[in-house]
Amino acid sequence: MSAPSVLYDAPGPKAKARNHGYTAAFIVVIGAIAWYVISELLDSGQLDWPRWEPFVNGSGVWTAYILPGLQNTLIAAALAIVIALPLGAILGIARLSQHLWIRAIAGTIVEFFRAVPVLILMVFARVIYFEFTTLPEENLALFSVVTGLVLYNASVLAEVFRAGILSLPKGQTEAASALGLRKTQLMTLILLPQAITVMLPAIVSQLVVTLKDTALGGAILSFPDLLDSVGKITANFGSNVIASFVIIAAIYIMINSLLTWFAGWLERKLAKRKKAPKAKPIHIATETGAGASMDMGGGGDSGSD
Amino acid sequence: GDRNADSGNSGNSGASGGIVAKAKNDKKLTIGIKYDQPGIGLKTPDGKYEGFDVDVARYIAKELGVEESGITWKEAKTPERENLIEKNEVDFVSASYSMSDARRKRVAFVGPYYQPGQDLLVKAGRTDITDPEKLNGKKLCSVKGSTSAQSVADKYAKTVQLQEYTTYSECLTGIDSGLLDAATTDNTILAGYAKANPGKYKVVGRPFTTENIGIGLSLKDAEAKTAIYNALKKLQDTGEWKKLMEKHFAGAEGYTIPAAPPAQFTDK
Amino acid sequence: MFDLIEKYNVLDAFWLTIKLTFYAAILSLIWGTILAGMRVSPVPAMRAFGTLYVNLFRNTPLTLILVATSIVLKNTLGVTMFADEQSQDFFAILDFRLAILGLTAYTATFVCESIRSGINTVPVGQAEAARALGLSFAQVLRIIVLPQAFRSVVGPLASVLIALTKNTTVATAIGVAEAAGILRAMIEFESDRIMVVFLIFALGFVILTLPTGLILGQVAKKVAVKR
Amino acid sequence: MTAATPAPPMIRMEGVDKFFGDLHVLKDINIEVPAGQVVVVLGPSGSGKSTLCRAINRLEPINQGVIEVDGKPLPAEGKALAGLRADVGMVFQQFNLFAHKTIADNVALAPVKVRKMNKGEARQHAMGLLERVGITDQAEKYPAQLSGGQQQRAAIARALAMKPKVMLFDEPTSALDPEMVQEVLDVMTNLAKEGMTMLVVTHEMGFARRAANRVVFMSDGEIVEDSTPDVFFTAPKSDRAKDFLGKILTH
Amino acid sequence: MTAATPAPPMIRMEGVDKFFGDLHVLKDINIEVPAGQVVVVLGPSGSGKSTLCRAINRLEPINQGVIEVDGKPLPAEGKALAGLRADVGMVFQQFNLFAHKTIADNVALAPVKVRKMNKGEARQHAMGLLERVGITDQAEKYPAQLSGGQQQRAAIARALAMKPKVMLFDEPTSALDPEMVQEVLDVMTNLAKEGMTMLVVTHEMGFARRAANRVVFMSDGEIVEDSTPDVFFTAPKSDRAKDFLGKILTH
Ligand SMILES: Nc1ncnc2c1ncn2[C@@H]1O[C@H](COP(=O)(O)OP(=O)(O)OP(=O)(O)O)[C@@H](O)[C@H]1O
Ligand SMILES: Nc1ncnc2c1ncn2[C@@H]1O[C@H](COP(=O)(O)OP(=O)(O)OP(=O)(O)O)[C@@H](O)[C@H]1O
Ligand SMILES: [Mg+2]
Ligand SMILES: [Mg+2]
Repeated sequence: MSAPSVLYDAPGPKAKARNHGYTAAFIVVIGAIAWYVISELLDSGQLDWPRWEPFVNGSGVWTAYILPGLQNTLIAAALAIVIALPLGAILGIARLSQHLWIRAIAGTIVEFFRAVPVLILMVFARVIYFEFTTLPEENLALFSVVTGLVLYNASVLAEVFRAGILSLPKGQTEAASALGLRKTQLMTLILLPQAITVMLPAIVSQLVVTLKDTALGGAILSFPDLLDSVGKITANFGSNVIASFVIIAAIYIMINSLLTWFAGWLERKLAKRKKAPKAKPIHIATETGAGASMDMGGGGDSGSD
Repeated sequence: GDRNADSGNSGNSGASGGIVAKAKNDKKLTIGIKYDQPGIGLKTPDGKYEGFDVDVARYIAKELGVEESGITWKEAKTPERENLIEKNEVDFVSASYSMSDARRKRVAFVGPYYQPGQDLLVKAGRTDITDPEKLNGKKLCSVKGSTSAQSVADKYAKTVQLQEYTTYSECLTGIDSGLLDAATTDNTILAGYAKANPGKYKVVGRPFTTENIGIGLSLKDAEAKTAIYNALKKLQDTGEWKKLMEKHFAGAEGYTIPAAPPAQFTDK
Repeated sequence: MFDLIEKYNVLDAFWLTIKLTFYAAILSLIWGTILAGMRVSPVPAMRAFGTLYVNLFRNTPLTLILVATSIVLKNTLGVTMFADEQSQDFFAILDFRLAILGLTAYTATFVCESIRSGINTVPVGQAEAARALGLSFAQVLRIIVLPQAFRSVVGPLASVLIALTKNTTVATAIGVAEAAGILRAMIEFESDRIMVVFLIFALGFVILTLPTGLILGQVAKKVAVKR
Repeated sequence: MTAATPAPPMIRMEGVDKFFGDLHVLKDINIEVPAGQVVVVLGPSGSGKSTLCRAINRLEPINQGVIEVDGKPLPAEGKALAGLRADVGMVFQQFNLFAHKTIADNVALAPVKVRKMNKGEARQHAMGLLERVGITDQAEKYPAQLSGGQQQRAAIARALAMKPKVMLFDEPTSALDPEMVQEVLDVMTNLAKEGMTMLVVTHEMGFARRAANRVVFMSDGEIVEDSTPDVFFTAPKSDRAKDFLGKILTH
Repeated sequence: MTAATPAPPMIRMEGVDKFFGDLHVLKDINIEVPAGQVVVVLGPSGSGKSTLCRAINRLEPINQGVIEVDGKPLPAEGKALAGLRADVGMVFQQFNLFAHKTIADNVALAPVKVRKMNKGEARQHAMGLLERVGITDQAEKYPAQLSGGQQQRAAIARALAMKPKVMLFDEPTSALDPEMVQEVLDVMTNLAKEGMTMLVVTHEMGFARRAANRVVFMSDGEIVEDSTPDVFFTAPKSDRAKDFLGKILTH
């Protein structure tokens, strides 16, 4: 039951046969590349069991290095999002203000922090905390990582909030006004609840971005995050760097895939209830990663014409 | 147990009473060590701490009246050691801490308690690299922020190709595959790796500099300086120093345990 | 401010940032388009590979990808990326190319997803109308679908390009001396003028990214298909 | 124009002008709708019907002229405006039900929040209205789960819940599948029979003939004709109306 | 069923079944449309009208049965299928004009690319067709700049440009404002008069009565009635047809 595709006609018997041919050829090519990589790894001894053994034989790498690192990563990401959300909401609503000067200030802040790389924000947060505060050294890295992430994510979330509110059909505002609801009632009863459900998937996606960005803290600020645990593992088990990277990458991928899946599930679940006539896709420059296209849902048509 | 997790305000005493008083009264100390340097300072997967610097720290603590159970270990990464001391978050640092003039502006040193020299690490069985001059046209690895590799290029081998990494483990993968010919840093660190990976690497054994490694602590705590001086002197005098060196470095291919440095345990 | 820029060769560092961005952008565009082609192809194996690739690389921190190019490709597999092994700059050139490779591997996933969503913005009716007129598969693609898809992809690709520009800073993790690479030295030695240092870097990136956003934003608006 | 009666007309517009930029979309509009009358507004697309309708509860502010509802001039903003809007029910072409609330909540929301009715009472009242429009069984569903016809009937119930003095309809059936048009028109016809004052923009000629007291024909922002349905459909005066009827009635 | 004539029917479907997953949307469809006949397909929403229409040029592949156009079975893919589609014109509810090309280019595109006509000639031909549907002055505009009625007329011109043997219309007027319906129906009526074979899915009863030779009524994927317009509208046989007509004709 193939839904009609914009790219392909419904395949006939020849097309089906051709596709089988391509499948076979492609699998051969991929197989050859995989074989080359694996044999190189074997030759260089990277797949030798002793390099991998510590991860399964209860040597304590998990409890001593990986889990504490993971815990720090999760704490930093969670803190960053929790702080960035209200800031982003304020900035986003400020950008919709009727007063030009409020819009201008909020706009400048948002555009500035979206232009500066997170890494540079983190590095300077650290310098500033060190010079001008009495924060304990061991929290300094965490605070700097979180600060960089908050500044950046608040700006991105501001755009998400703004887009979320703007994506609602104009008819919702009009119907509410026509019933005699006041401006604040309109915002709190009608617009925000709908905007937030529309935005939830985007917010979860942003969490993925944040989680990945914490790794900058490990590489640059000696924040003892998940990625940073590689150094300690390899110091104990010789040069099993590749094994360590593979395990750590797998953890990131698993968590982020789970979050991405959750975002998608949420989106589908909300879409079912909302079944908007036409979703208006909104593109927001995110991350260190990039224009994650966010389907903001919400109707495209405005009730009036 | 992961002591790194508890935030411990144990360090604060430095400003008030000094660490000698603290050790005496509270029976507690917070000490900065390396977590990722085999032979020097290493946090093992079962939560233990080992290495020459760690044992020296234990000895000093004991001399100050603090048992192992009273020690809180803290990771002291290279760029953070001064900060940790200045902010009184550790009582002292024992982490292959070179006593450089730049650092003396911010922290006090007691030492040297050992004097490694810069040396080279190569694949076991390799015979062509016998001293730094042989590195011309070869690929040499060191770790970011250390000046050791640059000095080889400046002084011994003009056409060496330099590569910098974040950790020495990364250098080792390059030596394993043959991409890199050698790694350079203090011979004790190299010996730590050689010993941890028996039969894989060897130290060339021709140190071409002399580093002074000391215990770092607050500039303000004169009493502590003396106490640590006494502890280190006792370490040498009792022959314990030699035992610790052998415990951690004996058997590393190409590395010979040197004599204890001349007893001159306080900074100028 | 200008003395600092001169003393630390800030302009050279930013020039390296620009070069990294430029090469990585071109290569990501190519690789991302190929990936997108796989993800929308009628061949299940290609679709599966494209999906797997995108999910793996998009969910891994860029930092880890870059460090892995250095450790896995260079150190372990001995990949030299056509750099001259005898050259004194061997490692500088190799690391620069590895950074481009890592940035490309990562950024291509976002290019791929942008293109894919661009294709999705073309209503099925456009292709059906073209097929109903008797246009062949290739003609439908070339004359109707892709021209419309590319127009709606300009905006999202601009965001990807901006993100890439900022992401080049992560190359500092493998020792490439782009803008963020000289940061450490400047912070250490100019700690009394720290705000000036910050402004130099912040403004540098604002100058690099803002025009890109504005210009491509205009272009996107201009070529947008009105429906 | 009808002569002034002792009771003020429910809607009165006098010399109303409205511009969108340079576009003059309402030109010197004068109209009165006495209480209990049903007025159907006809006219080609873009003639200003929606704008006229939306001006009455100030969803579109006007540039010139006077609008009065039940004898009181239209307030410009704030509490007073919200109060007036509460008295004027409006039904849109796109239904505009609140997508995140159930049908019953859609209907009960404004009575609670604006009229400060207590929740239980508002709910009971809402169920009564849903029965009146024939969708009691849909009360706990979300708008997206209903057919277009059911949604529009719910939207009418929502407007009625405020006990409005007058109801405005802007093409209430044009977004519906043909089979659902009738069920909505039936609800509207009943409302007309019960004596509700109504201003209805629609293309449903059957409804206009059956239920309207008056037909107003607009073209290019002007009111071109204002007569009874009988007169308008059998003997339109202007060429523009004739042309329009010709187009709309042949099929 | 009409008896077989010496000339093959323009469209022939025999025992056609179509499933969407588990949903049986076309059930044993048998129908023949002789050359020159105009067949109107009626039926409630979801009854399978569009699917029937789209099956004829294989925009929807079928699961079972035979479809022939002008005596030749429908090819499965490739050049042969494209060639057949070039001979079958199709007009969609949503117009589906190529959004990035002007009206004239929309019309001239396929003759150049498929029929290999030279560009100048194709353009001249296109302008002739645009004149025939009454929108010569819109030739250089983009689809989004036109009204719905104009777009649909352009879409008809685009289909005619291929000189098709048969034209399929899938609800060509349901996305239009009421005043524009007529202008499109006029074009279609003229086409019918000129002898084009047409299969038209529509809710416009007026057009069905006026222009159709036959009315086919579908319900739940089946052809329930197949008769002349007169018979169908005055004496529908099945209850389903009666019910449908009841709903659709009251307003
Ligand atoms: N928000 C707006 N901004 C600019 N022009 C507008 C706006 N709303 C309506 N117009 C224009 O004002 C004119 C009148 O529009 P209006 O919607 O009142 O017409 P209408 O009679 O309701 O048409 P329809 O039958 O298509 O609904 C049209 O030319 C329209 O394009
Ligand atoms: N691509 C598809 N995938 C799954 N089901 C489909 C698809 N297209 C149509 N259907 C289903 O097939 C049935 C027949 O659809 P079809 O569009 O042919 O009906 P229709 O008579 O044209 O209705 P309408 O008057 O609403 O256009 C419907 O139940 C519809 O939901
Ligand atoms: Mg209107
Ligand atoms: Mg249909």
